[in-house]
Amino acid sequence: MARITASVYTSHVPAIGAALDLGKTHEPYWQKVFAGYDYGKQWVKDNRPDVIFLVYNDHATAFSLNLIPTFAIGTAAEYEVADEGFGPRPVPKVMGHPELASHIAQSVIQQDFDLTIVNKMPVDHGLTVPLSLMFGQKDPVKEAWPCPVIPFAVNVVQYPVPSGRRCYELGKAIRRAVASFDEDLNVHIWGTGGMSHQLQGPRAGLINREWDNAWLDKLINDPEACASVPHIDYVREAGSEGIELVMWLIARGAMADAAGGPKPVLKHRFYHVPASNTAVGHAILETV
Amino acid sequence: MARITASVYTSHVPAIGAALDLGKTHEPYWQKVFAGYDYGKQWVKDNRPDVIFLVYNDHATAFSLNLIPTFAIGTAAEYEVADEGFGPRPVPKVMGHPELASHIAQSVIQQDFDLTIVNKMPVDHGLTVPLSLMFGQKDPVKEAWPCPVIPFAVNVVQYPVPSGRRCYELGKAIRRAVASFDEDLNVHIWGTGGMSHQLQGPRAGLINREWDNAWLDKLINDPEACASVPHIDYVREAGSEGIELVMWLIARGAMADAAGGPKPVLKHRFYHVPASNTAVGHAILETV
Amino acid sequence: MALEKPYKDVPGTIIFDAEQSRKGYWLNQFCMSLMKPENRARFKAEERAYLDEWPMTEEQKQAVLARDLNWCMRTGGNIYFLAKIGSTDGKSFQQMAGSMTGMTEEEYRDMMINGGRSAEGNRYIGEDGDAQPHHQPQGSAGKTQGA
Amino acid sequence: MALEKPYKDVPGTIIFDAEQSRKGYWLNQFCMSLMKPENRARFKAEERAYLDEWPMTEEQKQAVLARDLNWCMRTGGNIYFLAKIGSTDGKSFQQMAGSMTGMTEEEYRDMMINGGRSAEGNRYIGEDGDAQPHHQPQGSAGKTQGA
Ligand SMILES: [Fe+3]
Ligand SMILES: [Fe+3]
Repeated sequence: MARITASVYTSHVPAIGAALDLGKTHEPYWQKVFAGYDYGKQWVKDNRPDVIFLVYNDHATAFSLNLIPTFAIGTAAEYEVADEGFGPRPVPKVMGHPELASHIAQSVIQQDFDLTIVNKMPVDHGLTVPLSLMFGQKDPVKEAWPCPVIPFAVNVVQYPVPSGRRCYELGKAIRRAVASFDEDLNVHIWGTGGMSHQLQGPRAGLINREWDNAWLDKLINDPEACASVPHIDYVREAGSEGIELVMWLIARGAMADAAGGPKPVLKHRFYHVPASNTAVGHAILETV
Repeated sequence: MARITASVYTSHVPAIGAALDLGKTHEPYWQKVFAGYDYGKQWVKDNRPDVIFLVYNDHATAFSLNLIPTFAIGTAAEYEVADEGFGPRPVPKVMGHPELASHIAQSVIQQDFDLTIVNKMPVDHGLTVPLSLMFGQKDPVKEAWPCPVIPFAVNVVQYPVPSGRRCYELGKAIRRAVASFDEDLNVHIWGTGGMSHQLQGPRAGLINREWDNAWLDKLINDPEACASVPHIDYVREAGSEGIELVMWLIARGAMADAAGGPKPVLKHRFYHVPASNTAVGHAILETV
Repeated sequence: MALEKPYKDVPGTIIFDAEQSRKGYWLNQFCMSLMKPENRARFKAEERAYLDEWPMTEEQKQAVLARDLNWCMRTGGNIYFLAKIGSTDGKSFQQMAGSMTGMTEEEYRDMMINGGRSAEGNRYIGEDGDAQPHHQPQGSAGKTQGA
Repeated sequence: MALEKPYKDVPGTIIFDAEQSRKGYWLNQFCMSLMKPENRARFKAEERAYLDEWPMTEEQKQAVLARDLNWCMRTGGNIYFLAKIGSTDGKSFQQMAGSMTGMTEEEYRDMMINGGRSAEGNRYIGEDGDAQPHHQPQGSAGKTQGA
């Protein structure tokens, strides 16, 4: 039986990818960011997942305004790395897990989540930066990511994005779906994006350290309450792009305690300002 | 205030479109089909909608296996008529209603339906055959459809399709969405597809007159019970493509009585076998 | 996979679920390519060469070349996609559906005019309706060809 | 339209909702076209001619030519789409975001290193934070250009 044993939360700032790809990781500015992931890199080596269910958002890369799925699940065998304007990031292509992904799609749709099933989708920094942060640099041709990834894209570009509550409930549904898959697989679920940032207008550059940390406390210790935070609070307190944080609630809803099981253990927590325009947050929860 | 005043239900058999386009409407075979729509053609003239919210399914036309939205709402200004292999049907292009469509999308997503928003989508016989049946033949260039149409495409091609219950609840959400639109608009909602038919395998050609009519009784008089019919009953009793009938429940859920209002009046009901491989069903419900 | 698939016991019927979709992905995407007139022309001109451009299985290619829609479906084809092959050949949906039963065009058309195939005996595998495996092929077309 | 839009009272912020999306549809689709290297080259070679291929409003075209991202946003642009213009110009996301504040690159970068813009006074229109309309433009870049 497949099971979700851990969740990883992290920002997915494009500049982090650029810093990695351009060899800037030892500059003091970036050193402070990457140091926060040293623990996670070791932890994921010691707790190697068989599959990662990776929740992220597409940033006008695979999806233009022609088609905007609220929730899109990738059921393909592989995904190319997108060219976001500077050529594709020099990282390995992403291998999928069609069997588990299709199984989750079927189960979650039958639990009344109206997913869009996708079989062709270039993946952008939202998905590849978290992989780079946790697995380090990989040669795009000679190396491979250590395990298959199921991309799950959430619309946070055009309002209305799904509510925190909807995301949290979806996480619960994903947990049930994974538990009904016959093969014995250790699945990690990652929630990415955020934390506070605003990329637009005279209010660009907004960061809210206090709110971010209070929200993270709530995510870890009282996810039900965290799921009740309305959209407008994210916008007002954490900037217009801070809304990406709702994606972390999908991963959180997939942990055992949301289904009445044991509380997860906080293995690691990290917060840093800034990476480019953004506050970087990172946490690891494990069910022991 | 916009309001949904009527719902129209009809099969959308491609051969009906071909019969119309090739001038076969007076052949006895087709005469029996088209006669069933004489009432509706007059009724829709006398009860002209400002906008039609048209629920249908795409038949591997706009959507391939690359991307399969469970529910897709069209918010574009216009939609081209698809070439399904014999050239586009000679009918006017379909004009949308971007303001109302976007409003419904926003409201329905906030009611926890995970729609995909679409702005570029060629529309196939699933959408154009019902228009032809109700409005008659139109010159593709010199004439226009009498009113804007909001296309709403439901996945019934790849299993799992949404349940009848999910569709019925979605109809209720659409009703609430329409009611919160400020402009004074008379909106009709159409549910299309079905009735019993199977297009595949040694069981192709299955028709179930008794089941179809019992289901239609239930749809009209006891929609709550009708919404509880499980998928497998459609497949077993009404053929593998009979599953299209779940789309009629979206239209039914949008009628006043599903929200505690008055029962609609049955203005017309028609049933005929066959049109090509399919049982043709048609009904009109009006809230008076 | 522990998902319930109650539709497996319906005779003469393949439900296009995620599993079928995975199996038939390239077959169906090949069919989709036939929506474009230039692709139809290329396919008609040299079928095998056109098929070889797609990462389909050899069996899928053989099934397409044989125009055996039941075989195509067993290898993951979906009828709405397979219908593009029919359009390319100038076939109607009734001709395509009929071809899967073993009946001639006339036999199938007459069955439909007479009210279609009955659900009696065709709800569960193991009953005795005309869609059951032991009654295939149903018509004289199938009998002469050996289906 | 009677849908609640509580995000209208946040200063210096335009939420990209259905209304903005309708308004900015062609502007954003133009931006999307810049994902292809050949389109970037064509745009760079003759900006106005390339823009004229799109059914954008004249104002949208002027806003793009002026590289005024605030103006682009008012006409329906979304920042993730507009970022493709920045990529074409070789600008980083930090440079693009900073350009909307009136600050120089250094001023904006320093603000971020020092913990970013505070939410204090910037939650509701009518407070007195630095993102409020009456404090624009904020930096010396805006002051010299007149923004
Ligand atoms: Fe992001
Ligand atoms: Fe249909």
